[in-house]
Amino acid sequence: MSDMSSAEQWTHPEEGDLPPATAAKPTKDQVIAGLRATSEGGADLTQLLTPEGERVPSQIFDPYVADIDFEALRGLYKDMVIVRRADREANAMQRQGQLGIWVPLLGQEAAQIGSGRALRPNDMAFPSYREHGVGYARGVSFKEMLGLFRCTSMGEWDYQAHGFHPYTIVIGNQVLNATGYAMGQKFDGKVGDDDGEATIVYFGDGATSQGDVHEGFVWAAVYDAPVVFFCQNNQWAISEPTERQSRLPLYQRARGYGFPGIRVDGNDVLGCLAVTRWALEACRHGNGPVLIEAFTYRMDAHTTTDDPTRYRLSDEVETWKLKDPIERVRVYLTRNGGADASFFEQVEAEADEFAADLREFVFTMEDPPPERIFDNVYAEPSAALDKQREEFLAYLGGFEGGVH
Amino acid sequence: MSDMSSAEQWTHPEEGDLPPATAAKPTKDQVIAGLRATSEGGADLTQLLTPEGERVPSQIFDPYVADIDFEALRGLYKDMVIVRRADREANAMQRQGQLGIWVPLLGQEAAQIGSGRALRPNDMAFPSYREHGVGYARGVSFKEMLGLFRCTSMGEWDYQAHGFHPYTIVIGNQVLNATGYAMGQKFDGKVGDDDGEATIVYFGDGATSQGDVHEGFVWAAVYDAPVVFFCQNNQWAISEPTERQSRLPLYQRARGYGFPGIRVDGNDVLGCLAVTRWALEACRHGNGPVLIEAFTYRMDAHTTTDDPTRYRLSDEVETWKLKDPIERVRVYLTRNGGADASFFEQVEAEADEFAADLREFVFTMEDPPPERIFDNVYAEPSAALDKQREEFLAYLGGFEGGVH
Amino acid sequence: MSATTQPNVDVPASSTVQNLTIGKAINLGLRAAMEKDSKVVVMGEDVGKLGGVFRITDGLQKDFGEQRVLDTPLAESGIIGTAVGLAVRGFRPVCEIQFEGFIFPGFDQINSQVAKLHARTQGRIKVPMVIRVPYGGGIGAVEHHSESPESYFAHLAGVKAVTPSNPVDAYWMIQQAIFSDDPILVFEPKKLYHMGTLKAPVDTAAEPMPLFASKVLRTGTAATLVGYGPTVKLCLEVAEAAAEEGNELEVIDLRALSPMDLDPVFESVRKTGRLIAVSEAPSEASLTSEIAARVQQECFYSLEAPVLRVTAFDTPYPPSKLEEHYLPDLDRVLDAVDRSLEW
Amino acid sequence: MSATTQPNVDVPASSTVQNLTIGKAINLGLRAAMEKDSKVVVMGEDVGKLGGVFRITDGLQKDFGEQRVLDTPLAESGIIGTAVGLAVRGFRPVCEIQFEGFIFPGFDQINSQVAKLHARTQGRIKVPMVIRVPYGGGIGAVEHHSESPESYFAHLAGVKAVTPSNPVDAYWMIQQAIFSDDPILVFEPKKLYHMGTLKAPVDTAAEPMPLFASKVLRTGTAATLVGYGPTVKLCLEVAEAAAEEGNELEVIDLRALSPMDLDPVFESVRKTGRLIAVSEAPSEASLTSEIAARVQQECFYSLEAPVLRVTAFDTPYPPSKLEEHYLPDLDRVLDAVDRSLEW
Ligand SMILES: Cc1ncc(C[n+]2csc(CCOP(=O)(O)OP(=O)(O)O)c2C)c(N)n1
Ligand SMILES: Cc1ncc(C[n+]2csc(CCOP(=O)(O)OP(=O)(O)O)c2C)c(N)n1
Ligand SMILES: [Mg+2]
Ligand SMILES: [Mg+2]
Repeated sequence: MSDMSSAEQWTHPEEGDLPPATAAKPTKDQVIAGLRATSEGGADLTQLLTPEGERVPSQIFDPYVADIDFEALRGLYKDMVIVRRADREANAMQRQGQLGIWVPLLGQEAAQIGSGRALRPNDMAFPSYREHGVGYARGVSFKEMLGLFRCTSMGEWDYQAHGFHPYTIVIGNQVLNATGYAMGQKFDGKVGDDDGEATIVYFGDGATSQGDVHEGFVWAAVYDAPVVFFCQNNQWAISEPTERQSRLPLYQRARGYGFPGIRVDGNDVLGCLAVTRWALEACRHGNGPVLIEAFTYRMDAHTTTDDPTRYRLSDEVETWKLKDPIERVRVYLTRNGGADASFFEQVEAEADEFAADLREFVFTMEDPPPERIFDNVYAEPSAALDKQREEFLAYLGGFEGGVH
Repeated sequence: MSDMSSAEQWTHPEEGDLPPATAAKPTKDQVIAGLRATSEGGADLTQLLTPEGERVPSQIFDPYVADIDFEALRGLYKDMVIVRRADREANAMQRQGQLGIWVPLLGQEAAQIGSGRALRPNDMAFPSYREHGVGYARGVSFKEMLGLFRCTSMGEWDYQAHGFHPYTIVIGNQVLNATGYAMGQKFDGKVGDDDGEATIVYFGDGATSQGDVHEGFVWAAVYDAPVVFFCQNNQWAISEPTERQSRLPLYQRARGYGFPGIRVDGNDVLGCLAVTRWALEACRHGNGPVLIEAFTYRMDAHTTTDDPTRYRLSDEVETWKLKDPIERVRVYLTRNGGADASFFEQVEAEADEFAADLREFVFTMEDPPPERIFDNVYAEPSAALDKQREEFLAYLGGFEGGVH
Repeated sequence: MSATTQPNVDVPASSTVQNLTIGKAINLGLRAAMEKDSKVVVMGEDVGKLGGVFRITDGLQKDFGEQRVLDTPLAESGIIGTAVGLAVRGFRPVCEIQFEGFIFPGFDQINSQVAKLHARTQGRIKVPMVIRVPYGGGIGAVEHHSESPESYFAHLAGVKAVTPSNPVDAYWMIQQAIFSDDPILVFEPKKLYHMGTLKAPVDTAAEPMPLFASKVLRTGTAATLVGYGPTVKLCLEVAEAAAEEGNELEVIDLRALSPMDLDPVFESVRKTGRLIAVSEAPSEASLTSEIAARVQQECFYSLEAPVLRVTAFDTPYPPSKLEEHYLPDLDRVLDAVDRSLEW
Repeated sequence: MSATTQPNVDVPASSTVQNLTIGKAINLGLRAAMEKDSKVVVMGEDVGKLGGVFRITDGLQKDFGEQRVLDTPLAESGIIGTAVGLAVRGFRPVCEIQFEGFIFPGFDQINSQVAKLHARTQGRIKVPMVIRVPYGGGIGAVEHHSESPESYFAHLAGVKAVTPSNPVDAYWMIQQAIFSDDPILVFEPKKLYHMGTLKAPVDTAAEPMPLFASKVLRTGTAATLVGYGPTVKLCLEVAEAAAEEGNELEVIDLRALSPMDLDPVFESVRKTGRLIAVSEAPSEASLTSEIAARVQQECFYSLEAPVLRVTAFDTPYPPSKLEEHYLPDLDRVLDAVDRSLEW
């Protein structure tokens, strides 16, 4: 535990063991050790598949992926390729003016597919706004997810059937909502054994600063809520690096609340799957919550309106390219005879098809009718709003055959 | 560190060292170990003076109270007696209808005097609403502090001259305000050596759940703000015991942020003085922030409108009486020849006088004039409000000689 | 049992009629809702053993257990935000905000999730939650304990808001709000919670009136007074006093704050030609502004004087020794009535 | 240099006159304030290297350093709450809220501390801070990025609020707000930030007009239009269109949202007898309600038609493909003008 000795001393002072208050201030480097200073994620990183495609054995986590044979791994590979392809297609379509904005997931495929595939049908996932990969893993059609970015809807998929909550844009809000949902799973008696239900909630490194995320941690700890806090630390909150949010590695935030916190290589789909399964299991059995920090990287801009050249060096991006989440699986499969060239070709073809289908769909998406503005504001009638709607429709009607 | 082994394992999983996710859920007792289950404050408690008046030597903290000779200790004793007496007087005056409400500090005298006396003139203290003892230590007249509770004002003392910010009632708000102030001390170049300035902010156990407190921790850590977070854990947030807010002892919350957290016996004035000085020193030198949990007890009701018999047993109060913050100093002084009976009598007399003076003052306090409603809403004129004020005065004028 | 044999007296428990304060009526309303539907959960600070600082949830935890009545950690965003999650899960959470001044840490969750989830998902997600907010002044309290923030929530599309002024409404509104599939804020006039003089017989077997309807409490022709929550009592007293001077005022209890039911107000103004709106909230960009704006439009040719407003001033709530000057009172409303009549 | 030689062309840097967009004008205003007073600090999410998502703080961190331009952790309550502390310490913090929809986590600090510290301490504590809020729609954005929450802050006593509609105001308002000893929200119409057609010469040596004053932009007699921020441009276009039909409209830019300076509006309405208030915010309990309420009172006998309002609807902001229908536009305002004229 030497890498965290100073923080540990601080937080548990014992005679003789406490730094004098006048001790030299820890250097910035010390302070942020384990953050970006160690782009490898540090000694704390749980990893089952290295960037070079080597399988790292783990006494604890191997059992959680014992069922992942070549076929299953090919499935995860395909998921990631398709999701990346769809992401790039959406990004391109935004450039062509077909989407209002796009929030790329490039680089975060393993974190999203690994964790998303760890979920069971009855589990519930609460995304932020970048979890298209998780949505895909939950069976939500990419087409349905594009409405938000096309600005024709705000995400109207069947959240219950898919166990995938609508996107939440206000940073941190969903962490409390997810915690409440998990409390409900517990109150419903769905927690306590292997068949238990659990909730997972996604948020970014930047989000960890928000009060709502803290309150989610407090509530979950106090109510033993079966919720996995899945923090995708992609190193950036728009232009701000992680050290603007924390002195310590983010997974260690859990320490102050008394539940487990763990850092996993977010570019390792096997690691993400194993660790998330492990955490979900804890939740199902009533030992939740758990914090997972998936150490990953946002390879593209924050959104299509962002210009990352203003705040980060391409060097950094290049370094992270070497840790690509898809490439390592390809290498592993190839080297170990888990897949041949025809498989990879086939996946590419499927991905192309997926993207083409998406593109065609987007190009023909219709705008919603104007009166939708008034639809479903309330579940039950509001006389005042009904009147506004009527007036609006009458006004619109006035243009009929006119210039409008 | 055996008492925290499970939490430690959780927050720093290493191979072979991690509990299987299916491990039996920790019992409630385990979870709250170190909270109320250990009314002694647990092994983590820093204490220089036991409830029995025994001086406990401390290699680290003794230097911080090396100057506290008998005279100084008598001073602290007197502070506590006067503050308690004033508190009881105010409580009584509320019962007599002279105050709208009173927020008793009974039992928290050592935490407040010990920490308050640790401050230097240039330091700034941000109280919540119960820190009358700190205000007293900062030289604010009790009379000035009573305006808030008489409902004639909201606290208009010269906060800058006294280094004592106005009370804050919305739980947690002041933690961010204090952090910002401390950032300002640093930006002003007043931090970095022994002459540095520092800020201290007071809040309760319940407050630790608020998002603002978390955000204060995040900001202070990120900006190395010279702020001491002084949490008076008086075991109750109105009717809710500390386990409604946390699984772990509150001082351990600091662990997740990477700054020191320490638990001190909040009923030990010497311990509070030493630990606060230690923490302030860290801040002055630029090594802030620090979290102090003063483990104490709210001996009276939450406020005069509260009825604690509805939610806690008198047993508990009785146990805590044995840990009285004033009594242990009296015993220590007496046993070690630091004070004789005449000293104690004299302090009593002074306290009586203090209280009588306060009482007389309160009974003659005048209500503010009605137009004060409009005073100082803004620093610069608002034409709209000036008009309301004029109309109001004209309206009031209409009653002159009338029934109003 | 007839009203004549037991006027204003506690009626036997077996009866469906009970003589209740507003506070007790809400308590019984909550209890009735919890009995009816096990998905109703009450949550907030100190709502358990203590029964809330106003005792409105008194006895509920004892009878329904800690899983139905939750003493939550101390954070309002947490209360609202987890309630949203419970609602998504199928519960009907009833959140208590201890005092209106402490609703603001939860404002973001109310604005961004509570008010918008239904529209965002086009009805796939319902948020059938209630936020109970003790509000209003006149209780000699310290800062943040006497405000009237209802206008913020009227401006916020996606939530609804109601406020009772009497025990019958108190008993029914809370239940109607709980069983509505929309998120509803119930603003509870805290000054009136335990006011014995407002005790009234509540028939728990009766048919409640619609939740989003205002109500004419007294008819008159000289001018119309509209109030809500804590100012309804005041309006009635003003009408009483005006009647002694020969002016019969019409008094309307708004009841619903958002959406407001202003048709009865329009109708009344068409008859009286004069309207005074009374509220404890500051006036700027408030509910009373909205009332004035809509009445001047709907009743343009009927108004014989402009709509007048008697409200708190546009200042922070003052130290409560001054609140009698800050809040609308009999004299100030009468003064406005006079000004209206003399316009 | 005369206006005729360089009409609408970038003027040399040495000159005191520069041709600026609103966004650039705010950027230069911030720079001027920071140069003038070292206690001015800019803080917010991404305001440093990135220069803010709208580039309004572009270049400031480079020139003034990380201690004057703070990339803060991601939490709005933290931004506002620490700014309060900095203000108490003697700084003049200028907080940027990235988009108006994200001001709500900071609402509690604004309500409970920013707005109240001065009154609470009877002036012992000044809170000379500025909160910059890009607001308004029409940019095809996703949820929470197009709203108009200004009415909440008009209802909140203790803070002031202003909004520029043109580069000259943009340049001066930000500076006046920074050097005011009151906390002021500056609502910045984001749609107009970089609109080239709004570029205008800004004379940095000129005397600015008072901060809390509205301004008549066009005189007319048929009816009065009042708008603010993003709707001022619209109002001027409407007046143009109406003029073609022979109706000369008076157009007033509110500029100050709280307190409003309505005297010029009253004066105008006494002349025209008709008023249409135009805002992108929902109408219920809003600024336009307040305008209507006060005008009907002050100009009761002058009004020939009720005050009409053209606003967003009382619904959450819709998916932005629908925003053209949601927001006031030329046709809707013209329609209201017609209705007013025909009343
Ligand atoms: C409350 C709030 N404040 C600001 C924003 C604007 N914003 C959108 S994303 C973002 C950065 C989030 O960073 P992080 O949490 O690391 O997630 P990432 O985008 O990297 O996945 C910001 C500031 C927001 N959506 N909500
Ligand atoms: C935001 C907010 N919510 C609720 C309250 C009401 N309230 C006042 S004191 C209190 C309990 C505070 O407990 P703690 O933080 O432990 O401080 P203590 O009163 O014990 O000193 C509550 C809930 C408040 N003042 N502010
Ligand atoms: Mg990020
Ligand atoms: Mg406490």
